Amino acid sequence: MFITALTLTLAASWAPAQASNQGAYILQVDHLHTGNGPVLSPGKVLVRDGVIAEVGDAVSAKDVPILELHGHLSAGMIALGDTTILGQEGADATRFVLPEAESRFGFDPHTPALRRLCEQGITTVVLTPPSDALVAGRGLVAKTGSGRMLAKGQAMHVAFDAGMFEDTPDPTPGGMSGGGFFQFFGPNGSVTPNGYKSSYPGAARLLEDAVQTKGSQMSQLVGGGIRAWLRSDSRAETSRALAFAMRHKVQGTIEAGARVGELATQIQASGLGVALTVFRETNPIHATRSAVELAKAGVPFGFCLEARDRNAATLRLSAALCRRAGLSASNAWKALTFGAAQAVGLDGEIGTIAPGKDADFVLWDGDPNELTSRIERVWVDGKQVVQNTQTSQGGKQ
Amino acid sequence: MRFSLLRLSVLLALGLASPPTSAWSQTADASQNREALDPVVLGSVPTASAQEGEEKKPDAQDGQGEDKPKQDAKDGEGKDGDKEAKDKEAKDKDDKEAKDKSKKDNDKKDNDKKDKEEEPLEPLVLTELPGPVLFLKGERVIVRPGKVLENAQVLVRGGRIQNVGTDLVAPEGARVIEGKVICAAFLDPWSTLGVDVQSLRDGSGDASLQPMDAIDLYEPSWRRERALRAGVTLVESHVAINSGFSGTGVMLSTNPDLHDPEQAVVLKRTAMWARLERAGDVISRIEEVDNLVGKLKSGEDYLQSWSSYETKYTEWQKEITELQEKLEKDFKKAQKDREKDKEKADKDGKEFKEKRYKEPKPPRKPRFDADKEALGHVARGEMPLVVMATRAAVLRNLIEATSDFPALRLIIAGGDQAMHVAPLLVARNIPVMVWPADPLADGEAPVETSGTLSLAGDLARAGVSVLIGSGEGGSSDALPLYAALAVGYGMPEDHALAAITTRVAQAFDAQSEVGQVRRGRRAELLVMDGDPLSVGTQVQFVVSGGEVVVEPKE
Amino acid sequence: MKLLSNQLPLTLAALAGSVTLAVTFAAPAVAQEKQAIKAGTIITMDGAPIQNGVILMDGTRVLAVGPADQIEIPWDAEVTDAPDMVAMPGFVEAHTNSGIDRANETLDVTPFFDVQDSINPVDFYFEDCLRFGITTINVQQGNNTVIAAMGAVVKPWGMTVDAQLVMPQSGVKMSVSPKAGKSAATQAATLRQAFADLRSHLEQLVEEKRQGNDRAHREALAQGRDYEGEDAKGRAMTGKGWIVEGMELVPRVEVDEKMAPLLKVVEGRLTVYMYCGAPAQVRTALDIAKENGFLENMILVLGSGCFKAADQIAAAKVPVILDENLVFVEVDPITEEETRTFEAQVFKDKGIPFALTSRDSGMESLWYQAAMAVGQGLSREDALAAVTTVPAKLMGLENRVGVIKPGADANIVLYNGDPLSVRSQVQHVFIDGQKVYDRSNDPRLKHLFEGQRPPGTAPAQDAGSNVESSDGTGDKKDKE
Amino acid sequence: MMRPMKTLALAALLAGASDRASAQTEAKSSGASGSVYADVLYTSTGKTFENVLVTFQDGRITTITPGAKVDDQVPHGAALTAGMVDLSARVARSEASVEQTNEVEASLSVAGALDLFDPNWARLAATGVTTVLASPPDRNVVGGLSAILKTQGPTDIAERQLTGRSFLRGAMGDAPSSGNRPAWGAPNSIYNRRPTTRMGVEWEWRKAFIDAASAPDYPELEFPGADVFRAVLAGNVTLFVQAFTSIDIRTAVFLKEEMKREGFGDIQMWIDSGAEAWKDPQLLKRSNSGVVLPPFPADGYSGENSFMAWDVAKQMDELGIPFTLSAYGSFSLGSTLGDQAGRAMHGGLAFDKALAAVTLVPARVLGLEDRIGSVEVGKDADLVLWSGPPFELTSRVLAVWVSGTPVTQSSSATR
Repeated sequence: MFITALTLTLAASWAPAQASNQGAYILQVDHLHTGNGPVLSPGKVLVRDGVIAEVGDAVSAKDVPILELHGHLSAGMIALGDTTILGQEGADATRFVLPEAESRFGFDPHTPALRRLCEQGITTVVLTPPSDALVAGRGLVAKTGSGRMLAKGQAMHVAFDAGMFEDTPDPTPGGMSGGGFFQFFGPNGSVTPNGYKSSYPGAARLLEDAVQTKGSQMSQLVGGGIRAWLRSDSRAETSRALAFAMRHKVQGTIEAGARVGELATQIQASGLGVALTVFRETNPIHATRSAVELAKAGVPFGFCLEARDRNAATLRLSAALCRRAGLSASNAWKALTFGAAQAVGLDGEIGTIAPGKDADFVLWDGDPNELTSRIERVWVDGKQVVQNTQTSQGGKQ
Repeated sequence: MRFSLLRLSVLLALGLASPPTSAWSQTADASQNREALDPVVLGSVPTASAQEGEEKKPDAQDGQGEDKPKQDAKDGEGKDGDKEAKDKEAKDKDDKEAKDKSKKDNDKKDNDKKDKEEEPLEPLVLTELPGPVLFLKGERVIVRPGKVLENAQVLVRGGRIQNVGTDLVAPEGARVIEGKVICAAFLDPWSTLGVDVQSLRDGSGDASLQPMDAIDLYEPSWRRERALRAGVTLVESHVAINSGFSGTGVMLSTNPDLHDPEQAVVLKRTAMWARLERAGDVISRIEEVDNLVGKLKSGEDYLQSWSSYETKYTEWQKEITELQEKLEKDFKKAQKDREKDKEKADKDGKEFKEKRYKEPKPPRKPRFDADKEALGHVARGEMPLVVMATRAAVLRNLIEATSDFPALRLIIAGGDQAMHVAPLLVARNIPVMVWPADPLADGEAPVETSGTLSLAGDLARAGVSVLIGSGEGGSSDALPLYAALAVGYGMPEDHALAAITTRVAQAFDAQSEVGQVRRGRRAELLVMDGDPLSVGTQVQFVVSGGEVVVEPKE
Repeated sequence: MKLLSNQLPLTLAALAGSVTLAVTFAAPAVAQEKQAIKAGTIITMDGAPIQNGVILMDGTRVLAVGPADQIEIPWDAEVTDAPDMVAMPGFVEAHTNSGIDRANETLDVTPFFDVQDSINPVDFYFEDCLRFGITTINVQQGNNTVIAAMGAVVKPWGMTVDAQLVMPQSGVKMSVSPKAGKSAATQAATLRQAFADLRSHLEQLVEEKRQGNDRAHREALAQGRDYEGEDAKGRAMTGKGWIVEGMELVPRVEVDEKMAPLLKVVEGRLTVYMYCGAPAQVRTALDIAKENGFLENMILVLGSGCFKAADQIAAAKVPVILDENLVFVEVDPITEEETRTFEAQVFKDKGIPFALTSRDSGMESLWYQAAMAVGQGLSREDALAAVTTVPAKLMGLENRVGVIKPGADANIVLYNGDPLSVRSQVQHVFIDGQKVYDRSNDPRLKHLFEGQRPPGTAPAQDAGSNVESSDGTGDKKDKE
Repeated sequence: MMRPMKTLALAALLAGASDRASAQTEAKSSGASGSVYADVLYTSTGKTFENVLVTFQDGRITTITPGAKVDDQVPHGAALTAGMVDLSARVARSEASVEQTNEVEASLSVAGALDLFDPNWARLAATGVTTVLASPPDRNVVGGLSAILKTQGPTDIAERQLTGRSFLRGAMGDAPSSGNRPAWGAPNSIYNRRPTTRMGVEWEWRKAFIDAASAPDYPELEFPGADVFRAVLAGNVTLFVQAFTSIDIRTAVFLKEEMKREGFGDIQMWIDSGAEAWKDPQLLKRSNSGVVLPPFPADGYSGENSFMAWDVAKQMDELGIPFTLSAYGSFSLGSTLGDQAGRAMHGGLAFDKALAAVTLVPARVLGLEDRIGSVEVGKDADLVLWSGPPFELTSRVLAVWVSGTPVTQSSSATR
């Protein structure tokens, strides 16, 4: 892009510590979309130390500066299941089961990918390791504006999809010439490590053993000791993941393919949240239907986003497509904010504008639900990190 | 005459056209006059006559002056006198638009000028064509971006819009459809729908290629159906997108029930498509531009050489006929001379030799070359040239290199770095077709292009005319969403809507046929329950080719 | 059928007929002998089946066919008595690439080639044909082409191509479907170009001839001698799509021989077998045919799925040859719902003449396809016609093959039951009145069918006993 | 009977089911109710009835009334047979259905890898196949336990599976060794493994059996899945071995006989895809093992370049060797299980024998003859309605019921 419409006004340091050193201030806007609550017009929100202290139409506090703004203020949006930001650093291909791995050690808080998300009003992104392992370790949740990582929500990443077998191809009989031979070097230079399994049943047994080993990391999945991120794609895989979750009373999120909607009721029963797969040109019909089904069944869900490969606007576009398929405006918005937060068990911290939650805001020049609305400012943890120079507030009275 | 017959025949055999409505021969006959082309290319002769009346105007009326090709100078005037229009305009602006003045600037000017021109709208006399009679009533009828009629009606008969007004009554037996908002159906200026994939990816195409033989309307039709339901009734498609020249494109209907290209294709020639940046390194990229320009030149020369041959040939014939007359006249004498010579020869005992005979040779006929022919007409501006390019350097190079073709009508497709050359684009009235690095496209879209909808906003504010297409990775059914997103990036709302309606029509010389809710136009209409670019809006009815092709789903 | 109304195929057929005659007379004296077949049932494909009837034939042709009591068998006729068997005309393969060494030529436009130069008379394929009751085969070049060789109709019997030949140059093969390395767009362009070239070539010829004559005339004037203008050696052009005026000035011999077959095509004097792999290409095929005036002498060789364009085909009144996949299976990418369409039925309903073709040379050849078609709901009559009389008519050989009637080639197949039942097998095959196949003495069949036991694995007499039992069981089945 | 139950429980567990597996199966057979009328009913038990009305409730056949009146309300066809059973249905399509990282993987069940959402199940059912034995693909020597299931029913594997005999699946010949290669340097691909020859394959088999048999005395020989091998030796689990060529069949039979000779146990064995069974029938006969015949190839050549005589079914029948037919679960026109029966008849097999070979015989092999395989009161309502004489090419399947539920898959929607 040549003249980017957005300029970032960033504090000198991104260090997480900075977030808490914010002074207090009050934002006053024409319309304040609290999220699952009412729309206050006008509305005020008191921010203290990067956290929302008070919300209402008559909020006031002593010697606290009031910033009057025009437009619509909403909570920041949440992107789920991004595997691209961590990159190879997040993927350890040497073990098939590696619960000890922690993505945060491979995470670069300064990556420009975060900035692009931030410009699009996405203030929180859930990162999952791009690994083909059965158990790839703990993912992480990061704030796009600051790179701050949320202590909660480092889910254990367990695979149920065929992705984990990609290094064990079908050796067309006489396989030397067949796929098998090329896999000798692996699909992308990778090398098939020992300990890998090549089949669903094989992987399933390995998982069972791991979970049943007393005192192991994995055993904490049972009964929701630690949250799980269950990666699946086809309906069969999703239902296997569900069976696993039910069997061991696992808490967490299930990443599922476009047709997950057909399993909505079972998922509702399992108490898991859903991360809906990235929308592709070929699957919106199923994906959007699924969104409607999940909403109907009352399953919290959000959208996945591959930030490096896809325009961050995908997130809003996905929601828009769901609207077309009949998803209500409120449910569509929910999927972008606190629905997604619930899906990853962070509904206490983010997703709405309510006291006690992180001060992640987006200021729009119109209804946040409309693609035609422009993002003017973005705050993360109470700090304004984006200001759109194109429409300076001065212009509007 | 024989030679032209040959020429035509070859054209015909090349599939460029069929004799009666041979595309090129048309252009030849109706030299320079492009309007005259539309009726022919678009079929439906009856309406042609009806349009003559207003045909002169549309360029001038259909707003967005700055993006007109140079030919239509009219625009320039008229504009200045429109200042006072602003305040009057302000009144009938609804609150939504009020939100942002800057968004309206472009189109305001033309609007009331049109108001004058369009009143009164006496019904268009149409010879009855097949197709139902529809009477659409809308709270708001968006005649064209920026021009709205409150509580207006649209009368559709025989596949065409017969009349638009605020006081029309439904004729006997007309089907009456009521809705909140009525507007022209969306046009995707750059899609891949409806052509067979292999031909689409073909890298061996050239200027003479025509997609008619590659249109495949039997393939699973769900993509077209989705586009139609989203209100995109017509899309521009062409083949051989990986070739230097892809040949001309067509505009075809997304109605999945149509399987015969003859029915589905409403515009047989939209534009010539070319692609740059196929090469990896800078040098060969410069070479590519040179080639493109060189080919245009040779096309021009080619047409020249034909016309000069024609003249030479007629001259030669004249000469020969005279010669022949003379010879016939002198035949008696010649006979005598011959007798004499014979006798003389006998006497001298020499054997008799005939006189040597010489005559002027006929001029050499140029070798027929369909590609050059096609490019010649492009160079003459009889059809726009859409060039797919993204790099700033390439764009600048291209724009400068093509400056010695005054008639050439250039359109940039892609243009990721077009902001670098924005002033040039404005100066030369070169529109840019922007496509989203499609968020829904399979596979990875390079990150640099992932902002191209903000590019739409930037270009628009810089005064460049922007078209929005689904492009090579996008999906037509998301077209209105792309436009909406572009607004979110600061593109004036009317401009965004125009980018998928009127401006598309203009770019492909179809402004007299599609893109607006105006009498005489093809009936490509949408009835919806809200603002065209609003996410919550559901398209209730889609009228295409004068028929209701989408009904509200229960 | 409108398409074949032009008499050319007939004339050609006649011509070919004489060829065959010549051949068969040259063949062993046996050919002269009268032969009679007494069969339990005779399916003549020319009226209702005849119960225990008689077929009387000489060396080459059927002399008479009818109920036993109406036909008197000459004392000197050799009689084949098959009271338990069903007699049928041999099946007719409407279009195949089998029997030739390589099916495709890499050059784009080669109408001047001829498959006769490629047919291999000792190819196992022809042996299989006999084994499964196919007695007439239209051998055409493969589909991976633009304009291919001229094909030939042969019978699966004879040690040389001449001996096999039923009808030379039975048509020229073309394709609107992209050959390797082309796309639909470029393929069509090449095809159109070929006819454009033909046309400009002819026009060039005429133009030169004209100018030549004029110049000669003027020279004579100048020299003062009388000019005796050459009288037309050629023949006016009779194209239906376009004609080149003045062709009569050009002796046909002067037409480039590479172009000559295409000239025949545009003049409606040579059948075109146009391969059309996908419904979208049907229109292109019909357009090119219309523009160049060979719509009436074109047969569409369809790939599966083309039934979708049946309406266009019906409107153009073009007959079709269906590919071996009788049922078109389509899975909706969104709903995953599967739609199965029995294509032959569609063409039947639209009144388009269609022929079926073999899936492979052996087990799954025409009998199998016909049976399948019945299974899918086609009437028995239509199914049988699609592998006998219809293809025969497409080739313009309706009076010679695919039927048992006086004057027709004596190509008779005897089955030990209903020809379309899995319980029946071909027992005897007569071609041109000679018994050329007898199942009880088919060495390779033992290998294929009963399976030869490797020595030492089982008592030798088993093999023998097996043969009998298999025939035996076959007969028993009939009686049940 | 203890050990097999244990393995089954294990199998069920791996299938993502809990102990409810077997219980579920019984409860789950409650399908729809209805009735069907046919001109002829071929029961598979040798009996045939004419103009018969068959009614069923909760997935079980309740009445069979010959000489009944035609009723327009009831679906009507020319012939009615029991639902067909394919013992080699190859429905585990995913490459990830067999654990290739281990040569001998007896303890895993393929059940955990089946995709019951796959629309192909309905397509298969529509051809008249109502029950299949699903086995792991032969990518290693011993692939694991097979699973029995109806082609239609609940999408939860635990509920779908039937409890009959259990089968240990493995292969002789090319399949297990194809694609394998010696390691260059450190092993770094799962294909760097033995065996790469028939001999190697045979050796893996024998080693597994001997180790399993001796483990009780020599614990160090114990290996995962050894109990399954012991169950096989005890005759409680059937050994299901793929062997196309006569040499592979021989190897299998010799292995079985060796185990008996050594006193390890008497193995119940079925040969899968015994294309060349006709070459050396005496072997099969004396080892009294049965054979599943692969789909009839058009040109006579079947898998691993084995030659399949067209009358092999007839020969098996004449020699009194138990056999069934298989279509490898194909649902494409002309190669369905019904068509295979037709081809067997083309090879001279009598109709009733052909019918048995795709219904009752395989039902017995699965140990489910009391539930499926024939049309009798009290049995599952797995029914196939034909437009004409079954197995003739000129007939087609009109309708199919699986456990009383009609299969909804447009078999031939002629436009």
